[in-house]
Amino acid sequence: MANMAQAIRMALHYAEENLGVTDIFGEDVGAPLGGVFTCTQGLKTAWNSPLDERGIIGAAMGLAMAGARPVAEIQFCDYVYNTIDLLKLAGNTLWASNGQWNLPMVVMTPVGSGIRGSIYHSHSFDATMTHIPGWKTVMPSTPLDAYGLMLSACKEQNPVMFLIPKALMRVRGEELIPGEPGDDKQLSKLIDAPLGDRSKWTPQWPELADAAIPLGKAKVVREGRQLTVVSYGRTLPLAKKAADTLAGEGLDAEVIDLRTLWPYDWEAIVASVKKTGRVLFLNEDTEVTNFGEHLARRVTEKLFYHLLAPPKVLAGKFVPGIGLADTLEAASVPQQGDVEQAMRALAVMQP
Amino acid sequence: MANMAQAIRMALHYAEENLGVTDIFGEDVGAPLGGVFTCTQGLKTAWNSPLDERGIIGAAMGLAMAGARPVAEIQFCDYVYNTIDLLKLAGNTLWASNGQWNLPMVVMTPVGSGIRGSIYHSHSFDATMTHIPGWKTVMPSTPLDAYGLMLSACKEQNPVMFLIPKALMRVRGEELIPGEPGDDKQLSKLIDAPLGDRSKWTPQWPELADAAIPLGKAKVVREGRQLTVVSYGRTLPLAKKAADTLAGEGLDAEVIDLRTLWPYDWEAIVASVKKTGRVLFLNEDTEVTNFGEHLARRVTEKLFYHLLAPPKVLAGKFVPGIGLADTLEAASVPQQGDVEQAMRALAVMQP
Amino acid sequence: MARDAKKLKPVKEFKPITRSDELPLDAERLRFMHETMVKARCLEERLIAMYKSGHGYFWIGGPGEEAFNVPLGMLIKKGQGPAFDFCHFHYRQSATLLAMGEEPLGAIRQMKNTSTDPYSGGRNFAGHFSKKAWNIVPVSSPIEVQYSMVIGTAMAQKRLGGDAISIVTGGDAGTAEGDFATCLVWSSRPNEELPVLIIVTNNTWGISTPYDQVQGVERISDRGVPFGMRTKTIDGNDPISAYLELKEAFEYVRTERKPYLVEARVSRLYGHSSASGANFSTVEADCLSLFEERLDKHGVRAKAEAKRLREKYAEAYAELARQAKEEPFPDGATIWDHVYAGEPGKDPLAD
Amino acid sequence: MARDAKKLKPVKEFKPITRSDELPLDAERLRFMHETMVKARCLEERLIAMYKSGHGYFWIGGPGEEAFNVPLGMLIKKGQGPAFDFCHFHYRQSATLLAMGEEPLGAIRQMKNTSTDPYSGGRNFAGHFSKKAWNIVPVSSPIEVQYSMVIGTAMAQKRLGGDAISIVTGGDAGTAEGDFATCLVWSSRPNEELPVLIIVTNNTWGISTPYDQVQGVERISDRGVPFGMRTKTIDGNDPISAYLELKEAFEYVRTERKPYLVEARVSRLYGHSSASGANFSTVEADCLSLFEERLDKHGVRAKAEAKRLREKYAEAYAELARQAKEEPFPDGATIWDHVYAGEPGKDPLAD
Ligand SMILES: Cc1ncc(C[n+]2csc(CCOP(=O)(O)OP(=O)(O)O)c2C)c(N)n1
Ligand SMILES: Cc1ncc(C[n+]2csc(CCOP(=O)(O)OP(=O)(O)O)c2C)c(N)n1
Ligand SMILES: [Mg+2]
Ligand SMILES: [Mg+2]
Repeated sequence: MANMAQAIRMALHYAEENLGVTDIFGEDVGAPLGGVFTCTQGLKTAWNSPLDERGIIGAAMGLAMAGARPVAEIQFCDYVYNTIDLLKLAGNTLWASNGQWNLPMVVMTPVGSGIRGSIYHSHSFDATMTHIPGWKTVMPSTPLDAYGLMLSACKEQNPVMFLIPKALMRVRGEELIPGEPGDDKQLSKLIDAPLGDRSKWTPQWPELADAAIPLGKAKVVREGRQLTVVSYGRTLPLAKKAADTLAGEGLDAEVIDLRTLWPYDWEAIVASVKKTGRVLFLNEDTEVTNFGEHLARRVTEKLFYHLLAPPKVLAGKFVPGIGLADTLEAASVPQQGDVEQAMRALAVMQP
Repeated sequence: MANMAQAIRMALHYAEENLGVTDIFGEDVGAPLGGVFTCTQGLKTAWNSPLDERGIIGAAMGLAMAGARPVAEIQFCDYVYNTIDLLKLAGNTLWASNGQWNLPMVVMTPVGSGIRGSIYHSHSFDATMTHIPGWKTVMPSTPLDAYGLMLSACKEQNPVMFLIPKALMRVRGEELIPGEPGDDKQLSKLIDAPLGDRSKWTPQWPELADAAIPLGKAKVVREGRQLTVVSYGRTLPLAKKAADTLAGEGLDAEVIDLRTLWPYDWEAIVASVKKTGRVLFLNEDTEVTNFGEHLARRVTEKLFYHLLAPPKVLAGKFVPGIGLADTLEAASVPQQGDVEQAMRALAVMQP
Repeated sequence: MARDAKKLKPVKEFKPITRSDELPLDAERLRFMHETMVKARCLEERLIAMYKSGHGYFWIGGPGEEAFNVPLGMLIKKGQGPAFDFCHFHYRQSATLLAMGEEPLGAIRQMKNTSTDPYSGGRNFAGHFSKKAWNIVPVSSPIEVQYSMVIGTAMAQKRLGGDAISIVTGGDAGTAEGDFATCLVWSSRPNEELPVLIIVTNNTWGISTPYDQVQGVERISDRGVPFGMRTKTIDGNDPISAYLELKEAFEYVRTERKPYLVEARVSRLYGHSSASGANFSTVEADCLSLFEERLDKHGVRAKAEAKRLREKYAEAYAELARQAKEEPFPDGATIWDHVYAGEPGKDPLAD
Repeated sequence: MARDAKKLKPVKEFKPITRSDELPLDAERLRFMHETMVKARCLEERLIAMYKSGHGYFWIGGPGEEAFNVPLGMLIKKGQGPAFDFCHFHYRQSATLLAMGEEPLGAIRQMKNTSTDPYSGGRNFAGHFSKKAWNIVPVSSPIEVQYSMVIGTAMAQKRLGGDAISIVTGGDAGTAEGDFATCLVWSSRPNEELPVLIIVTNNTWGISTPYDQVQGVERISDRGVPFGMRTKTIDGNDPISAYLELKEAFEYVRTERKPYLVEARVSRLYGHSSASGANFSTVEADCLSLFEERLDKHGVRAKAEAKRLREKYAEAYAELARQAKEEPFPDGATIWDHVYAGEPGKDPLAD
């Protein structure tokens, strides 16, 4: 099955052909590299921009204003922070003009830890982004979701921030993308650029289908009765695996993949928490003024008298960076063991 | 008594004379204007920078590295968002260099609503700032606190973000700053620049004293037994007034002025919530991924079984901007009536 | 080998091309120009009067720039979409809109922040135009970001072919922001040059800060030279010169599909904004009076007639202001409208 | 009147001043230069070998730039505080550090992210130096921000007097970021010119993107011309030329206390970083081999001796790498150290 980089590439190909995407651009996004994570290899509208994130976001805004459909990439979300004013502007332009100027644009950027990225290739962006009104923000945890969410992003009339968990970029999916050949090697041969000279290479795209996943819909990845984990991105598979492990200990946990961070699927959270009375919000952004805290606050305010234990937030430590050494990274962002431990602790908590 | 602009000006004068402050700079910070809110009038080290926020923060970082003590102003926090990468860098430089390079620098910037600032002169910055590690962040609600916190900021070895609630800039204090003459008119004559030609004007500084307020210490503004309100900045006086009003209705509320947002006074919050069992976190930043949500989450996690009602967050609506018309502003950020209503609702909440 | 920078021509030395005695434009055009300048002046003076009498919270606008802004508007190809010119303006462009045929009532309504304000529905400050039907993208309060967005609309136009171009305006002080450089870099990429008319209106001030106190570039237009783009500095106080110079620039950009950087020297007749008092400056050249002198001398329009026009429009706009004063403010509940295109407005946290 | 930009001298046309037969530097200096270049090359090759054998996660460095970076280091006045030169480097500067007298072991430890890494304690990537004793400010991963910070250290030096200067280095692609323009604006303020040596090492690549595909400035040094600063483009592959050119530039900045923009043309011998394979490029000029030819021809150092030196350092650094491999990684609990200067490290949310 496709990995997430391939899934995004196929979605963008589909979007170029069928959804009117006109420009896929950013640093090293065009030939020959096709993106530092290969997400844009072989795409006909992909091009290399100057090394200037402000120009990238500004150009995307202008293109959207002129009726084009841009997908702009920030090479790592770690380098998006000199454009927050522009992101805010993109999010308020429709509102400020009282409904005149909507901006159909997608910004995609790899986020999070897990590839030994050290201080500047490990940042999370979900806390900062969910604080910016006017955007929709997604973060898939599987290739198929990445494919489906990217199609929806490219159909949107509003700006969409597409966060790609770096750690999951090379993980193969468990479900086929409609049109994708069953054999991984065959897929690679069709759409992965060769090493060495690529000047004569063109991809052979499979016949892909529209499998758009509506924005705002969570996915219950595992049903359970005793405890809910709400997560997304890199930490989602940790939660799933932990739930499987704890099932062996007699603890039945429900795992929800939020997939869209804003607007998020409140109904799915309510339904689950009403059932379990215990909820863990799990992500890897630093934990002060964190999006999980928003979710925890809302659950606490609205479902207080359904709760058997305080909602718990497990997130990244509030440190200035993720250090390169394994020991440092492991101590900074939730690992498999931390997730299991938090779930166990939450399950047994009693007044 | 001095207003907050005068208090900050006096603190900066004290800091120039006694604490080694070498540079007070930013857009229109020097003569003749002395800042768009007059916070820097007549200061001997104040100078006008180019209109470039990235240069302002970058210069402050460099000055701090070279042993100078800069106080940099961003004219409105609404214009700080193209420098978030630099603020993050300032916050991680000590950590990234494993303890070598600390940055003793202060950035000050007016925040919040209340002066009919429309979309771009009404932003709050507490949510974004408290998510950035390595900084200390303060936000006074009285002139005396502004004076004392600024002195501490100028003594710090670490970067300090000094947020000034615009709405309180011209409100006179109820306490004298040590050295300040008792008479307002006299104070104005001494330190306010005249209208018209200022080229020959120099201020007459009163003999000021060190009244530093330690960072990280909250102030209980009103003691009470039934309900706690934790706030800061523009909304703090609203909470105080609401508590006074509700006292007449038999509701005894405690009001805490956090003053330092990071690192904040956790002990003060714990002590109060243990006593009252009910807490309202009140600020005016937009309410998704909001600092009040962090406080609410921590209280919920740590004091769950002391709580008589869910901690409540009252903050700004999650809209892309604050509209100019009064009706829009009033609907967007907490007003006096909203605070009273939230307090009343919280006080009577029963399982 | 080292090169010392050639001494650049001082800003004040440029030679206006038509201070001579002949008027190289036909009388009809001159009269249209003059009447539009009068309208623009009267409109701004009405807005200032509204501010001073409490009918509006903040004024900012373009009195003093009419001699440049009117010709600019006359040369714009107005309409919607990339086949027409895109206008990325700053907040001093009312005269340009009037020259394009805009009704003055909208500006008056925006000043009064009524719900009828056609640009922002009472949300934004005076002078913050937005008109999708004419490709006038929303004026943003953050300085200079329009220079980053303009590259996007120009890209779409380059790709489309035809003769439509993108125009961006901003002030001298703002050129210190990185976005100005972004515009130069992106509009001059080899083989991807963009049809952008890059305009800087140099009034030698950024609020209270003189240009030459903080910037060492003598001719701002020279910033374009290393990028291989065509550049010039022109007299923005002479509408005839401005018209001819702009015409040449428009024609070049329209046909060559390459950028042109034009610096126009202009006056700032009522200070920066209402924040600095909005009083008439007696030391700056008044382009309107100067033009009226010339028109009178050449028999194109007698002084008495000019005076009559001023009175006529002053009265007409006073009447419009009286009308706007009766109009309603937007309802508080409308803050939720237009957060997202295509979706009904609602508080996402209300449930 | 319109000015078409003068056709700028194409980058490839600059005349190296010392390709001639005489070697205008004394033999001792030439031998020191050569030996330091050898050390630098061997060090980088060792780091690459470590990466390839799994002893480090990421490599980036400066092989190919030794002919420029060694002379640069030789001319720096090293020490702590504003009376000495400040170095704002990017990630290709190992040769400069060696020329300043730095021991190679630190770079090896940083590659292996051991707790003994003197620059970041195992936190940061290879090549991210930081040495307060020599004013080497921490190398930041975000491109170009050093150009904004350098203005601060240079300001402190300007004020102090004396001859110390600030030096900033970065790549060609990075000049598209606004920070490069910020540096030009702030270092050339009238009467406030700063003693900054602004260096761009132009290797004609930004990762996979050719410079001339995305930027239209033929000589990057020309970007300084409108700012009235002294500029030049030099041959960075010839250490003798580089030394003499840099010497002239250093002297100018030291004595005139004004900025100088130097563009140096250099090679990139092992690709961008380990992300692009870190394999030796056979198409780029190798400054070290070229220099060895000349030294041999002039009898300054025989080829055999040069070869012996290469072997000696290759072996010595292999030994250092073996030593570093035995050293411990930092303990996970140390993530809390150095968040704040002068305060013990602890999790602020642990209680
Ligand atoms: C990014 C940003 N920083 C600061 C401000 C505050 N501000 C508004 S106008 C202005 C001065 C602008 O001067 P200039 O660019 O010369 O334009 P002018 O007003 O003179 O036409 C400043 C500093 C702002 N609006 N945006
Ligand atoms: C702000 C920012 N954007 C993107 C990156 C990712 N990145 C790292 S190096 C690089 C290319 C830099 O090219 P150049 O400035 O020419 O320097 P060189 O590596 O060629 O010496 C890029 C895009 C980054 N580190 N920082
Ligand atoms: Mg100006
Ligand atoms: Mg390069």
